[in-house]
Amino acid sequence: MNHFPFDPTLWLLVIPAASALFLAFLRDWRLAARINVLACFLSFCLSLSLLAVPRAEPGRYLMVDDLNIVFLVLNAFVGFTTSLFSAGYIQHEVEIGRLTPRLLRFYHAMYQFLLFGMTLALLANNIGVLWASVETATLTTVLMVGIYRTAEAIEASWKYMMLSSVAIALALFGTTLTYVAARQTVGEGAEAMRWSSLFTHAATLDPPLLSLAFLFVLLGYGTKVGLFPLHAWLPDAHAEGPTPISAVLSGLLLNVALYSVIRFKMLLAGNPHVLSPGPILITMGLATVLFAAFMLYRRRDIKRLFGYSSIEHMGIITFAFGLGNPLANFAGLLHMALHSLTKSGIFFMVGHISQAKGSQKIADIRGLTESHPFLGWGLLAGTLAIIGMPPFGIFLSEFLIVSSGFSRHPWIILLFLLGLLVAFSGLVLRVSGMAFGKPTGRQEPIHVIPLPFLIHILAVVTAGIFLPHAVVGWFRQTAQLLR
Amino acid sequence: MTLVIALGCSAALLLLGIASLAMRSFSGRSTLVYAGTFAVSLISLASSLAQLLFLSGVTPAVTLPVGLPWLGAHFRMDALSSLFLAILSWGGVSTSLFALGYGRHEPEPGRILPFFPLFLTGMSWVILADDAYVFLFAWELMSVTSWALVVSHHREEANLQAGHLYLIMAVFGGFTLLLAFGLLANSAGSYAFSAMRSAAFPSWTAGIVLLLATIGAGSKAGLFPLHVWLPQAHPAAPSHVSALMSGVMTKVAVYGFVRIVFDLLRPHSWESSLLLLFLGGVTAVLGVLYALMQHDLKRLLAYHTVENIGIIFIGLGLALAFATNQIPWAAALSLTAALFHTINHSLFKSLLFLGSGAVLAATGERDMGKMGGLIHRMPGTTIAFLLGSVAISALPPLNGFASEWLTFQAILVSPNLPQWALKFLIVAVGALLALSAALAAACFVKAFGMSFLGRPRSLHAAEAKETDRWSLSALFLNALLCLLAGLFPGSVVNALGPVVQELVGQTMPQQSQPFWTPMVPIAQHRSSYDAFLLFILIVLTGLAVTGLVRWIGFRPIRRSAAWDCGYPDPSPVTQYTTASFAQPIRRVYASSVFGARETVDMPLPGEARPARVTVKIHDPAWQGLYAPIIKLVWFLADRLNPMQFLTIRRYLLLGFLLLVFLLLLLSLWI
Amino acid sequence: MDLIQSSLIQAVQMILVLVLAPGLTGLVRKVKACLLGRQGPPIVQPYRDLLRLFRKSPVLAPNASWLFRIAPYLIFAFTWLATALVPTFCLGLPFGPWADLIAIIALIGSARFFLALSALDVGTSFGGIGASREVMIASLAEPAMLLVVFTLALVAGSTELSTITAFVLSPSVGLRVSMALSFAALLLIALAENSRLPIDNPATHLELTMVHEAMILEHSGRHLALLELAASLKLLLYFSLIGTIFLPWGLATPGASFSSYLAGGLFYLLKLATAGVTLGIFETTLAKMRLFRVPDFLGAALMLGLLATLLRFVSSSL
Amino acid sequence: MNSFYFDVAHLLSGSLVLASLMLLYQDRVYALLHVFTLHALVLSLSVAWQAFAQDAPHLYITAAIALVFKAILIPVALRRIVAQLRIHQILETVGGIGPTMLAGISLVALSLVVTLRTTPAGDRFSREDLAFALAVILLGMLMIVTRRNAISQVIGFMSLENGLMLAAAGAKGMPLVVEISVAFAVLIAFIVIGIFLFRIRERFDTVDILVVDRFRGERR
Repeated sequence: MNHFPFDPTLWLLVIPAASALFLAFLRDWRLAARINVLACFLSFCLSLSLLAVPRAEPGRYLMVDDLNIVFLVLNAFVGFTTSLFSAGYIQHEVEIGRLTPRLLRFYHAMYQFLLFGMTLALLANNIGVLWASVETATLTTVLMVGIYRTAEAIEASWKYMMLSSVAIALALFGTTLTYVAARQTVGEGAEAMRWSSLFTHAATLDPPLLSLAFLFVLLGYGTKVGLFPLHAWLPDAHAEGPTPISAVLSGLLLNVALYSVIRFKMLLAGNPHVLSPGPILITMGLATVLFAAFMLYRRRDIKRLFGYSSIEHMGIITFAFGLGNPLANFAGLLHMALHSLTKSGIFFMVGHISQAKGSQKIADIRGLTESHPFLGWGLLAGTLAIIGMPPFGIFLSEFLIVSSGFSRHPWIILLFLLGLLVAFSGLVLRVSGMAFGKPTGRQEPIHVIPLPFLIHILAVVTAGIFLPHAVVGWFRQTAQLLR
Repeated sequence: MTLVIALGCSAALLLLGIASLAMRSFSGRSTLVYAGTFAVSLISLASSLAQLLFLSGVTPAVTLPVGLPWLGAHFRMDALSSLFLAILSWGGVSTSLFALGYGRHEPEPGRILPFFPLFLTGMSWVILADDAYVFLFAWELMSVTSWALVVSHHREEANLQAGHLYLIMAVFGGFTLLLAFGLLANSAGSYAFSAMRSAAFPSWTAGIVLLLATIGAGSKAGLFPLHVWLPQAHPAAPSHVSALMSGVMTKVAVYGFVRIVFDLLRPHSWESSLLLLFLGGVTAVLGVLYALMQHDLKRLLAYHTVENIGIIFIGLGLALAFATNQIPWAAALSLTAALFHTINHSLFKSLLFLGSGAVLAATGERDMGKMGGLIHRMPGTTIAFLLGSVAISALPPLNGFASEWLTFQAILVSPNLPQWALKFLIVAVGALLALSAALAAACFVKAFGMSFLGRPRSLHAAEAKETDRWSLSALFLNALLCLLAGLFPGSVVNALGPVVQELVGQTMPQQSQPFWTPMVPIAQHRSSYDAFLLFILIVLTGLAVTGLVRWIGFRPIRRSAAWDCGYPDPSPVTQYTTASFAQPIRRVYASSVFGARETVDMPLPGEARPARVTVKIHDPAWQGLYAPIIKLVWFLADRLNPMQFLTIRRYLLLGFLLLVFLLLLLSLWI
Repeated sequence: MDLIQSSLIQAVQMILVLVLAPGLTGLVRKVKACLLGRQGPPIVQPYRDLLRLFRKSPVLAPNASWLFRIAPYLIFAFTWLATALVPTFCLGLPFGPWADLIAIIALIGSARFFLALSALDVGTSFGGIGASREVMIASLAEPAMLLVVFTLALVAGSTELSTITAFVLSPSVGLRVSMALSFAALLLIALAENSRLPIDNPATHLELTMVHEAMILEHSGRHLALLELAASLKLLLYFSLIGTIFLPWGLATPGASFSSYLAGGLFYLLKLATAGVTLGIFETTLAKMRLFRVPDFLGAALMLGLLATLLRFVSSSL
Repeated sequence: MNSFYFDVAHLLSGSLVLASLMLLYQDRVYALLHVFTLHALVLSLSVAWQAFAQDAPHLYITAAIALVFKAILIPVALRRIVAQLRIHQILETVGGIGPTMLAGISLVALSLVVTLRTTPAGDRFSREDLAFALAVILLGMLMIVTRRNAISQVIGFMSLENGLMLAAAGAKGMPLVVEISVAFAVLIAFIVIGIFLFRIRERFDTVDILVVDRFRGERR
């Protein structure tokens, strides 16, 4: 393992961990918010440097390869923008007294710790480490969701905790099985848990055991992805936690969980004798899309509404990877990136809206484009983006998924489109009700930080109109990797 | 070159739209935006006409490094594109000219100005696109921007509902087109249209693609039963936007259909034409019947769009039938008729919608039951609207008749078709077409008579003011074009030559100049029509008779109370209203088609309350198709909703069951 | 020479129809009167009426617009032009190629359009009644008429009247069932279009029954004269249409001798006379039907037309 | 690795499955706690045996954790909770003991089928272990989903997790086992404290039912 002036991967972990430790003891929450932003910015720069620095060999516990690098950058980026948003958000929360400085100390520390967990999960070169870090991140969010201490919040985080701890167990069993499957060919010890070596020996792993392992992994991590019927924690966690956390949940944690599933799928793809994960993924994805689509109609809470929309999109991505043709894989990866950008952007808007209206009940929100033009049009733009309207990038990914899949699985694609249409209708129904009409409720303007949202939406628009060749190249070879 | 100019124009419109966002505070931005749109559309009109008339030999194509990665954005401007771009640009010119005056009445211009140019941009990209991604991208862009315009008057709940329905239908159509392109691209191996053109498709693919294209384009154009959104959405928008949507956007949908079916697909099986002919005929008749039942002027016009789309699709169906039977000259005739009607409809429908906008601005009324007598208050608007009504009623010597006449001629060559099904169906369709033409005349007697003639039915109508000169000039420009296209159909047919040539490989016989010689679609002895000389003769006769009367002995006109069989009625309320005018036709047709029911509430002698007639009309498409779907969706939503409220144990149970199920699968699989 | 001759013929035809039209109306009235045992007005009575009306000064309602005033001229022009395009006593009219049968029907349609509008202009309830009923009837009559045209066009392979007539004259054509059917349809349509019994009674002013009369109720003086003249021209048009399509015998062919033209003219007068008498007899024998039985009446015409068109295929396939 | 080692391991893990079935059979709180103590004891024994057999000393730590934490601390804590919250002695089950037992047995069968047929090539040692571990896990889940009572659900979860430990210990040479066992100890502590903090009476469902009535996030 040859040496470089400095190893960004390590620092990527050190910075959030250290700042988490530091913030845990910092009393002044204003300063804490600033430091939080600063730390996120630093890790963002580091993640960018990953692209520049020539890539190291996979280490014993950490590695950087084609698949995770973009998620690392995305992770750091969204983490950064969200920290910007959260700085403004918590200020308002403190002013109205929903959060106390003591809680904020906890909040900021946990925020960094969460980022640490997710970064570790992405960097991990060891399925054990992956498991541990994903669970860490999950439990952190469990604590964050309950931060408001309201009955709803506690109930939501309790539900989250119970479901995810069972999922943790399943994921661990899957991990163990994978180890056992690999042990004979790869050899005992950490070697048999290392992605790099697992992939090189993928073809020789014990097929039936690997299939069994995949089932458990799918259920374990699938719970965190929010696949139907394991989704139950997701909407409440989104609805009851602080909005920055909802943004991070939808934007990053779901991606991280999905990333782990994809890793294991790649492992299966490398082995000709295992059961093919495609049909299972297609079925679960389809079920998820259809279910979430219909759940959108009866929603009364704006954040829960978009929580369900996240579920729907996770379904879409799973579906795409299930289809498994190169175009669909490409589209799936693209969709992951764009969804996390768009959805977190939407949550920025939603956070401000619920603060401006003093409520996150859809019924209390009306005529935003008139009372708060930026928020209203922003919400509208985000919604149009998330339902795959041009000029936003998600249009591209859905275009590719559908058009590439139709000739091979016509009926499945028809069902899929049905789900998309129903979801579309439900979302537009609710959002146009909020954005238009005669304004009701509070109408005095509030202090908004437009920058994070604008960056996100701009990035999404660019993706729809013009994908840089570097990105395309990366996505394509990763799609090849996925097969 | 022309393509570059056209793209430049679309880009300029794009910038204009974005710029209007920047100038939130600037007071004159409305004028600026519309003037800019006017100028840019004029340029793109010039370029497209130049391409169509003079440069039809060469088809410029451009590939930009944007759009679908590894493919790029392909743009191409063949005769078909340039024709529709010309239609679009003319729409842009006239509507923006109209809006220069009309825009002042807009309460919230900020909700319209950014989207108006963008809407035009989207449509022009649809027309210029040469690969599937750009096409669909522009298609959806068109939908979104027009949706934003539909909900621009967002305080009315009805507009929001109309917009919601519209957006869903638009996306539905977009999805079907997406599937169609998916199939095409799968067979052709690329999303580029050039590859699809050269590819050969298996017959089942062709059939499905054609079906999908019909649904997709039809839902945008307003084919029955996919039309339901149209009469709600078009009137909801500001009138110049309604004009664009009805006059131009539906044509863009027609373009999409023609592009996919006649250019990319080129099907070989005649069965598909059955569907088109049937849908076209039904749409034409039902559209006009719906229109006859309306009281709202703009909604009436919108339903009339449905009718005309039906007529256009009849022409397309004929063209398909002939083309698939290798009778290219007849196919050329039908296609020419369809395209000619497309042009005509875009002209007079824009004219009529703009006219309704002028009336709306002057009276604040859309309900014809509150208009009347406007001929005295708004003479200019009246003349233009009258010309438009004559044109859309397919009466000589205006343009509507010319294209319908050509369609009839195409129908009359159906005996050359080998298939019996087609022979019979086409005759039936011809009857439907004739019926719709007659009903259209009735409908516009109603529309014009109720709103412009008679005595004012409301104070607003009585105090209406003539519109500003911008709007009037837009109206008269369209009216003039209607007249010219009607008087010299031969020239239009010649201009359509290259388009038809590249689509069905043959053109109608070259119409001989000079312009006063009759239009001969097939052969002199078979049929011919000369609008110009008829027009001249009518004028001359009129003058001659006037002269004759003076010679016999001229007496000045006297004014006195109306005779009315000796019962001159004091109040304008006793005039015929829209409902009463439509009553005979309603009793004849609608009672069966729409299940129209009249209930008369006649007070006993001595009672003070007024007598009233209430008419209930059911929309078969809505009742039969949409209402059940909506009910089903909400039913499922309600059934699934409890999933939000389960206990943790139940959620875990679900996961557990899934696990056991998967394990069972595995144990079976091993 | 040829041009001069043909244009001369055209001029003669136009004058002829104009001159004959009121006479035809007078004839019908006379026949009906005689059959009812009255003496009835002389056949020339319509001419006198027209002349008087032309001399009278029109009285307009206060709110009558310019449309109301120019409509009569337009209507007359459309009708006269349409009539001038139908061969009466000879074929090969120079105006022939200007408008085929479809266009002629459309010209009549234009006339009707403006008539209905002018009826609505003053804003009286009778005008409304007339206009709404007229368009309802037309909405049934026009398709039926077009179906008849389809049949003819499919039989003769043309919508050009002169071609159709030439075809019917040609020995090749035998008795065609579809022709018979469309003949029957055309008769029904003619009755409806000219607002004769049993559809409408030209002689009545009973509010509930009148259609055409209700529309021209507000017109007076020269306007009324023009409308009356247009009405009788329309009647003439339908008669000569029937004559030239279904009984084309005696029609002079272009470039024929003067005598044959004369013969053609005489034949034409004969046809008109018979038609007029038949119509008179017909009208005296039956009563007016309720307005909402008109659809059945015209529906029959429509069915006949459709049947004729379909049968045409069968017969051709046999 | 001679067969004696294997037989003992086999015996121990088999008895763990038996213990799980016994857990399913219980309908009294304290009896349940006793049986769970047994369960944990068996686990720690078998982990220790594995440590001895594979001579992997770190596994002794895991065994110790199992012994101290699960067999002693947790049961004590739970007893106190039961006492403090005055939870009923009778456990309510969904759909009776009998059907549950049947389901449990069929689950054991399923897990045997899956695992034994999955690993024809794998060495007997881990194969048997996996089969039993899977059985224990499934039984644990079954217990969670068929018991309304908070305590029994926690115990179900812990038995599930014992199964994981069994598998991990059985997977020869698997790293991080200790860390994982620690992590789980923490997690369970969380849950137990959670139960204690939120004063959850009687059954988990009560939380939810309260919540359905007042605050299940979104009102119906």
